[in-house]
Amino acid sequence: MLRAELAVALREFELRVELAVESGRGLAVVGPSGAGKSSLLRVLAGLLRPDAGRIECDGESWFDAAAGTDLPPERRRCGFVFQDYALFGQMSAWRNVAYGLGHLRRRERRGAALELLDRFGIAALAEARPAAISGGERQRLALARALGSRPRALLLDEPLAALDASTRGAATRELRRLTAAAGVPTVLVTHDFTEASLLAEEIAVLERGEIVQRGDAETLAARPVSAFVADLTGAVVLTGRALAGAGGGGTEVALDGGGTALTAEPAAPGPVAVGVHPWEIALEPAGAAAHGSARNRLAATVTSVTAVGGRVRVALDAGQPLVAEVTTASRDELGLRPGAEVVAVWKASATRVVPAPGAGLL
Amino acid sequence: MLRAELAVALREFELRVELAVESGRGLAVVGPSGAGKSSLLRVLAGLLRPDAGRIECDGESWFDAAAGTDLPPERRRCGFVFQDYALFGQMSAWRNVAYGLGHLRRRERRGAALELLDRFGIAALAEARPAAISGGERQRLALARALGSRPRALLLDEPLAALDASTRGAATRELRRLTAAAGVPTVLVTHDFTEASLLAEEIAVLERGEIVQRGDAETLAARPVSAFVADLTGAVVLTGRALAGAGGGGTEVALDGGGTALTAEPAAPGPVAVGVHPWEIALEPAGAAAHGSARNRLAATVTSVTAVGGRVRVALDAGQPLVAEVTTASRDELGLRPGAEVVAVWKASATRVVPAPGAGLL
Amino acid sequence: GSGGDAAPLTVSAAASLTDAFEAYGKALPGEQRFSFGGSDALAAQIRQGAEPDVYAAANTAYPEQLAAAGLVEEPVVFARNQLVIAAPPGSEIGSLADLAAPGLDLVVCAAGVPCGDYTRELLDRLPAAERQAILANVRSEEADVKGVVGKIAEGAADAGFVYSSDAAAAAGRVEAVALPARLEPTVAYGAAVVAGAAEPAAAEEFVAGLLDGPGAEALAAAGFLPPP
Amino acid sequence: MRGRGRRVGWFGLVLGLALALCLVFLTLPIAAIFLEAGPAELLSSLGSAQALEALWVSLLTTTIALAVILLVGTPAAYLLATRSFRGRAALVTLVELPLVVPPAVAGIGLLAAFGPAGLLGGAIEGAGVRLVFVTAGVVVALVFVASPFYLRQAQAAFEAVDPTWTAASRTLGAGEARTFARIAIPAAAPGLGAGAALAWGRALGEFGATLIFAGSLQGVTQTAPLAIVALFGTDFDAALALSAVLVAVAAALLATVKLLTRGRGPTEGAGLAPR
Amino acid sequence: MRGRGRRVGWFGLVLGLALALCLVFLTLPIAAIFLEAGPAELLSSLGSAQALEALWVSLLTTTIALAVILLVGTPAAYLLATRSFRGRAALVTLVELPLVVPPAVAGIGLLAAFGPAGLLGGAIEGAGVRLVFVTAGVVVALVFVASPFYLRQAQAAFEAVDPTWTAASRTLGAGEARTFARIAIPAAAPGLGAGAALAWGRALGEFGATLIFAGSLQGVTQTAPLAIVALFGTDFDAALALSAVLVAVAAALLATVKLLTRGRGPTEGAGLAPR
Ligand SMILES: Nc1ncnc2c1ncn2[C@@H]1O[C@H](COP(=O)(O)OP(=O)(O)OP(=O)(O)O)[C@@H](O)[C@H]1O
Ligand SMILES: Nc1ncnc2c1ncn2[C@@H]1O[C@H](COP(=O)(O)OP(=O)(O)OP(=O)(O)O)[C@@H](O)[C@H]1O
Ligand SMILES: [Mg+2]
Ligand SMILES: [Mg+2]
Repeated sequence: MLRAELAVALREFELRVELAVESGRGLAVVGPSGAGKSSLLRVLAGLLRPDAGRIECDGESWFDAAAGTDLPPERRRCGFVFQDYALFGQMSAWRNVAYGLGHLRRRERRGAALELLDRFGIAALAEARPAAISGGERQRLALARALGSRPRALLLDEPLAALDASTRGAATRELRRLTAAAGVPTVLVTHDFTEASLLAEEIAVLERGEIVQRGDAETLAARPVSAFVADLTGAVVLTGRALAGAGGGGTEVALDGGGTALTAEPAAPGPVAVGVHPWEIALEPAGAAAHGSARNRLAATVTSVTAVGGRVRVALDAGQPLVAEVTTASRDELGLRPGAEVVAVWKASATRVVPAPGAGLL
Repeated sequence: MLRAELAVALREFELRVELAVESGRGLAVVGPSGAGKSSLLRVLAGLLRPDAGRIECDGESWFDAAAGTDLPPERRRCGFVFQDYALFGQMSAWRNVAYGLGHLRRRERRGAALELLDRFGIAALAEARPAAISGGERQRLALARALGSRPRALLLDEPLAALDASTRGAATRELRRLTAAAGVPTVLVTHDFTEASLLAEEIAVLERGEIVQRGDAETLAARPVSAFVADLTGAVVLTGRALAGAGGGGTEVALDGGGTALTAEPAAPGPVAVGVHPWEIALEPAGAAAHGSARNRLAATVTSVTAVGGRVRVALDAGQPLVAEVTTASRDELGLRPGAEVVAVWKASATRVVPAPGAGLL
Repeated sequence: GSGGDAAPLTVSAAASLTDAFEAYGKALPGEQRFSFGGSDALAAQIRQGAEPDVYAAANTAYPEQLAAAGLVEEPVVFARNQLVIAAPPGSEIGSLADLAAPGLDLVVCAAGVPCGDYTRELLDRLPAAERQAILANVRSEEADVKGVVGKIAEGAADAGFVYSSDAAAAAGRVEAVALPARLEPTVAYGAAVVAGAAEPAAAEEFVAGLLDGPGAEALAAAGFLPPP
Repeated sequence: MRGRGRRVGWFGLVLGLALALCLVFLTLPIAAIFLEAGPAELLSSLGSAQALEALWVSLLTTTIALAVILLVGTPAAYLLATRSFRGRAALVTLVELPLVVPPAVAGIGLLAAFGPAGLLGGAIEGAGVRLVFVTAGVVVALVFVASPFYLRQAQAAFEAVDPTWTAASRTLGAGEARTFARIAIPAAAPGLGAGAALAWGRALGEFGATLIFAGSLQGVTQTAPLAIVALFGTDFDAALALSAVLVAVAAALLATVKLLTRGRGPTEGAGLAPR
Repeated sequence: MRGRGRRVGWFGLVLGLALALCLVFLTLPIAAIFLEAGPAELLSSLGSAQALEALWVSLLTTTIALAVILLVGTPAAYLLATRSFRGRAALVTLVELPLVVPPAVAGIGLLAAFGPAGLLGGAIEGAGVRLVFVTAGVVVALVFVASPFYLRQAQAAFEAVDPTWTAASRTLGAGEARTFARIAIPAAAPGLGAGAALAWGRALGEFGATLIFAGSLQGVTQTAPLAIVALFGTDFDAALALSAVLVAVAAALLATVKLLTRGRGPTEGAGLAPR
């Protein structure tokens, strides 16, 4: 059990986080660049000193501002996998692993290191320098080194970011297996929502040092609290202004590029954004009569049509760019081609109100 | 119309490419890191001299090894958007744009630059330095600068890579609109298959300097020629050895982690890989009797269950890691939880044979 | 002088002549530029292509060697000097014998530099034991006599051999102790007009003035003795 | 690791001690110059004609030398930084050799090359030019010892210019010369400035090569460092005062270099670049 | 841009010309030394006691100075590179000041600080230590002028060590001292080596400060550069021969530095690091 409640001033904002992760379980921290994700891991590992708060692991106090406790990193022994792995370039693979085996006697280290490498399927690389092995092998080596040091917690900073797109899928699945087997609390940082959902039970979204939402992937996708979270989960975000007085607890939003969107959720009048998932948007031929319960209808021009894996992603220009995901059958039926005129249709209940995105968003 | 047929020795292999892109259309070049994608764009722009071949644009010869023609970059005038945008840090936004307006008289440049910035929606940033504006705005500025110089072709090197995950969706849609409007041939490099499918009509997959496959997104997903292409399009790749003598033109593959897979395609005996898309894998309770036409059946343990957007991604351990995509209904029916035992089922006809991946793959 | 608006006269002169020549220069109508240093280094510069108008050394050997090589005109002897022991004010050193005390720090000119050669000439006249004792105390061999004066004036060394004119110039910072007359080497200064001098007339006038006129006066004022 | 205020520990003490030792040893001699030379003495000693003339000669020769170095060195460094050709590494090493050649050796070498009896002596004399023991000779000596400092720094500065910037400039229609003038030089400006300051500093302190190649003729070739050595025996206070001036100039110089190279990348430091 | 063989053009010509000029000017004096000093003369001149003794004094004093610099400078540089504290930038500037102080001025400063009449003269004498006119004084002068070269390079080398390496070392259970010895030093080794070579080169060429602070006595304080200056007046051929030796040493030194710093990053060059 890793428990922390901490505050630390970063360059531009304060990182304030409270978290608790049980042994054998994982917490994924996602968020935009510069949100403070790496800083959080560094604080937990003892590499960055918080200004206030407490950190404890399995009942042992690692940091307590009030009591003056502050264990150095070498006494916390977190297994830390850095974004670029931080393998020691001047040492061979087995020496990298042996470096973390300070708890063993000197002459036992080599054997133990080779055993670990074998367990991670890279025994053949024992004498290789890190620069000479592939990205995926490097990831395994970094994990072997981190796990070999008998860590009390695992901290993984974008462990997949340095991998090629082509190996990332397999590496993700493998990483999941290995961290689950370690049986210690795992905190893992990533940019990518899918990765987060595959690697951890709980996801915390960090923005400018604050956790703005936490829960499992499904909850985040269903109820994003911000435009950022909505976009992260794959929703299309449309900006506009909420109008006053749409009855029934719902809101009418005048969209920025023209048209309106209805949502079942309340919103204060003023700038606002709405999020809708591409698979919740259906397409109808231009000029078709409204039918069914879907109350949102937006005329749009098709800009591209891409079929992947039995489904078709249709990019639309409806004042604002929009993406719908339809079946190949609909595509053929509607004759979807770039330039075709269609109507995008979706339910008010599938439309989430989220705060308007900041100026930084394109 | 941009036409090229070129060969150039890179550090470790030769880049040999033949391509033709019509005005107003786009070609996306995808491939692993170091495949030579950037080098290809550099050759087209005149920044790297090919060893042999011809490049011509709209009938004008840019390079011809035989004839000794080799126009310098400043006379080819390709609108080049670099991966990190290469905005001149010491110049304000409008001066960056004005730098490319060498065809105008000196006193006309400022006005023209401001007009361009306005067209790209960043007129307010005219006096700002590139370091002071957001990633999305920088992308627009780079595009404005490239398009302002009246380019004869557009070359975009991972134009979205520098953007945050949260802004990338919107930026992709916007980029599509702007490049289509430019009306010149566009060659665009990316790591990401979805991005490629959204931004260009045709996709070329480059590996170690060779185009291994080209076509639209759908074709690539349906008939990947290599494990790399399969993984790129989102398929799960399983490695094994093709066995001799499975009748009927199909192949039986002994999978590396145990179990066999059947495919309707022929393959020579020896190491091989098969690709299958997650949505083509169904799950059944462990021990259920075989039924239906799906001939591949693999016992597996559920390692994680993630619901996103009405579908559920189930990570499995079947000797090799595997991912299935099922409906929420199946999940509830099968009681899918980490640790549950299931059988993964898919058709032989949904299983593509691809060459075994190289050692570099995890 | 041959016109105050002409190019300045350049004079390469032994370091010990610094004060005397600067005073002499002020008495002349024209402008002069001085290059003071060890006579040997200045001679070497002339051999390497330096073209001053006048060369003045702290011995007669160097001007004669240059003359023999055709690099300077016939030299003249224009002054004499006396080698003395220099010590910081209030020093207990009163004679040559005191220099042999173990642990004393002596500074002398390097061999090849005239003052260094005179010093060795002097020491050669001493009994071998005394000579050895004094040489054992030598801590540094300087490139010119001003280096010796500087080391003593800065308190870095306890004593050294310099010319009486240098001791006089640094009065207050060093004290001179005279040597027994029988041991004193003959210190004679030679000067010559450099062959191909840019300002031959002014150069000759300068050399002539050293023998008789403002130059001789300045030398006398600075503590030099008239030529033999 | 930075900014951790945990406990100091024995290792921290060892580090601190080593640094304190370095600091005291390296600053004390410099402080001593100012302590020994009171402000009043300093001013009066500087009134001496020899000190003033020496400062003037130093100012003149270092300025000319710097101008020569910038004019020839900048394009040479650009070439070294942007082209790769066979033998480039050997060439760079050759150009940097004077960095590690002792100054006295440099003086001997200059005499052997450009002296009347040297390799090119005949050619130079034939052209009616004199180099030894004249002010021009000081400039030659200064350029020789100082230019590698500039070349090295300028080459590094040009190499640090993002090559996509120059590539972008070319695709935007600018030729090589325009790219050099409008993109490369402004982007490398802080590094060029630092290199110029370092070269000037080295030229200002030059002593051995000048002494041997150009002599020490008052008002002509006697630069400030030569005057310090000459004054050492005759007027220690003046030597001290001149030293104090040179230290002050050197400190100002170093501060300039620090400012110029603070933001290392071409972007960060670009605020200081002329536009 | 690299490796383009298109047309040369006027701009390329200008660049090439500038580089050729630099090259000829900077290498000719060095070549001249070897051309003027024939091999026979070189050998016979080197047989002279003065030349041999001077080389021996140079070797001895530079070696001791380098040992002192490495021992104290390495931890000091590590501290400067890894901790940020108030006034750190000012401190770095102070430590680097001797880089730009003219050697003659350094000599005056050393006398003013450590000379018998200097600031600490009494204290040093009280401790029964002598610095002026003894070999130890040469070492002091060399350490003063050369240590900033090492400190600067070592600081840069330590700063270039990937901070995640040291962080990783800590999380793997190694304390600060072990991290310094096992991770930081091997990773920074090429840079430290280059710094040591540069410092040694500077020490080997040192002339002005030694002359003023330690004097020049054959076999005791007369280093090779001092011998060259002394020989200049009496035996030009011997000076030339000694110069040739020093140039050869300097060239070997520079080649070493080049080799050590070729792969700039800590990873690439790490093959040269002791394990
Ligand atoms: N030691 C530190 N002290 C104070 N501020 C810091 C420190 N290290 C980083 N920062 C600042 O904290 C902010 C967050 O940085 P951090 O590296 O934690 O972000 P991140 O979420 O990991 O971003 P990325 O996804 O780009 O890695 C940045 O603005 C950074 O400048
Ligand atoms: N000018 C050049 N001459 C020779 N080889 C080069 C040159 N530039 C790059 N290379 C080599 O060509 C190969 C391909 O590099 P390139 O940058 O084109 O790959 P890429 O596909 O763009 O990779 P990434 O996705 O990482 O950007 C690399 O091995 C690189 O070392
Ligand atoms: Mg981070
Ligand atoms: Mg690339």
